Amino acid sequence: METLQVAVEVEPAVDRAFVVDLDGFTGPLDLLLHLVREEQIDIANIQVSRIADQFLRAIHSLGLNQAADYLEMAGRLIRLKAQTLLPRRFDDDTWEDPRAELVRRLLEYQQVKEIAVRLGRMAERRALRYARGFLPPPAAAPPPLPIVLDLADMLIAVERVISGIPDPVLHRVVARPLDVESATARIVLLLADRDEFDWREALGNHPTLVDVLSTLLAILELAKRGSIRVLQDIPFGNLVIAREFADPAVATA
Amino acid sequence: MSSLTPLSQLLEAVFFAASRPLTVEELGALDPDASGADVRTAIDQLREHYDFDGHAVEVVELAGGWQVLTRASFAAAVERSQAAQRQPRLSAATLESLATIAYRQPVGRAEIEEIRGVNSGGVLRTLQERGLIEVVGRSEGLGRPLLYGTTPLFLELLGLNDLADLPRAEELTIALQPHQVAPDATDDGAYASVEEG
Amino acid sequence: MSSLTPLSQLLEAVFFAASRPLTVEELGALDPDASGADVRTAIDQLREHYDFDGHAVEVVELAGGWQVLTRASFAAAVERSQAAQRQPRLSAATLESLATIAYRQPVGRAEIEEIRGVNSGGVLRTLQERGLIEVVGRSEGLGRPLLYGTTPLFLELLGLNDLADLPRAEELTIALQPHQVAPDATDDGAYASVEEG
Repeated sequence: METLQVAVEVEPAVDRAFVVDLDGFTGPLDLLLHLVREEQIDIANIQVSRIADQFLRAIHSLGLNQAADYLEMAGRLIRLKAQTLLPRRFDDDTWEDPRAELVRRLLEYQQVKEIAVRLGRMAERRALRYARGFLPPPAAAPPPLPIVLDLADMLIAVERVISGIPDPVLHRVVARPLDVESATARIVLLLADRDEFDWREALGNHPTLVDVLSTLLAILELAKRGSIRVLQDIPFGNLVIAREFADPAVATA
Repeated sequence: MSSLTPLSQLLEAVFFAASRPLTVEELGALDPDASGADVRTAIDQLREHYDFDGHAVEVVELAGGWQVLTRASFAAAVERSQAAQRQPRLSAATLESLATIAYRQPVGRAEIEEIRGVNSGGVLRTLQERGLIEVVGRSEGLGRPLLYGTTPLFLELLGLNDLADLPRAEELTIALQPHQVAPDATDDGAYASVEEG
Repeated sequence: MSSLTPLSQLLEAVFFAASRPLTVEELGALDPDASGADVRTAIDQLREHYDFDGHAVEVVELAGGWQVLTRASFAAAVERSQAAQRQPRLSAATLESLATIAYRQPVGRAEIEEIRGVNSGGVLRTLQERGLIEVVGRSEGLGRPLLYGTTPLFLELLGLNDLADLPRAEELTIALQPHQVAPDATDDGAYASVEEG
């Protein structure tokens, strides 16, 4: 099927633009087809990870504008690669080989390409026949243009317009439940009492996941401001919060 | 009348496709073996053929060249067909823009396009040329865009006395409200409803 | 071959004054006494006359109407004369988008991009400007995206009479149903039925 041959040459980024042999090249699926072919991989044994890596390497050489068109395909390939790499359970009946989607898309695209080639030939054949070139100037229009306009037609148009108006998109904005302010206040209160303490003391009684996150953020913020030091003896060990003395003289006192 | 000669066939194809009269030199270039005299003979053959078989077209010498034109006796038919091709009815796109302007006036092009979802420049020009809408002012907004409204001719064509005689929005199947907003008021107050254009 | 009938003469005049296909209705409007059948008979007469006398033009059924065009065998002569402009070739990207729209219409931009794997905004705008596709509605889906379909000019450009004349799926090397269902999940990696191009 020579009509589907895609001549794509991904050249090194000599010229920051994506340099491909533009004959017939139109998009990422072309590139993908080309990579599949170049690898001489039987379509039944597509190694998604290899294809994905090559695809990414190819789009690395693109300018930002061209690369943008390819990002969706790159994302899709990376997802496929991740899916093929993930272990799966033997009894997982719902698992579908992620390559199936790729194969489907490539086949669908090959079909579109074949149709496009045929349409192109039809247009070529049609272009061999010429329509009348000289057209007489249009007769002068009768002065009052008889416009036909009736209310029923216009109301139908109104209905069409209305039905075309998209519903307003409403976003539900959820109030951020993290309460970093209170957590900060708790830490400052503890620091007023002691020079250092176990971070869990800042969590309060019966901490929720949100409390833990709020406290962590508060600790990070205070550390950033230079108000505290965070100490950890061993990896994954407990965190100790210590007061940071702004003035070294005070610290040694 | 016999069939056309090869050279008169060539001339016929080129006369048909050309948009202007062609000179004998231009026509001679079609066939390197044909002399100017050959071309003239072929033109005569084509002309005689058209005359003899009663074709509606003729070969005419014009502006230093030759051209195939419809005969003058068919001018009325050609004009009639052109008139028939001229759409007296407004297209769906035109009607939709007109409807939008009628109900929202004064309204700018941007708002019309936002509602209809398509570029409206050409349609607005057509409506203006036909005297159905006119510029009624300028918006205070950015760039001070033109605002459009309907004309008395619009009312006249619809047989209406006044814009207030247009069917009201409530009578239409779907209420036409400017910038309809539908936040769910029963929702928990903790959630802010943000409207997106 | 005898002379042309009055109605075929009328048709010839109008065909020579138009550069697009004319429908039987448009042609029938030329003579109030002519029925649709009369028009069809006259078209056939004109066509036979052109064939019989070896004219360089022919009557062609196209995009739901009839048009007189030069025969393909005279393409080289017309090009050599430089009297007419050849249609510019369509790019591969344009043809692919057109193919997708022609077979899937009405179809939204997202679906076209999904199939081609590339941003299609620019191509769609160009196709719309050239009058090959048009907005035919809006989808019910999220954001109510515009749906596109092909125009009669698309058929004209390809020399087709009707969308049904497009190559059918069975004729393609790869037979694929639109919106194909997922392959059997239990049959891992066995894509043996897949035909490679």
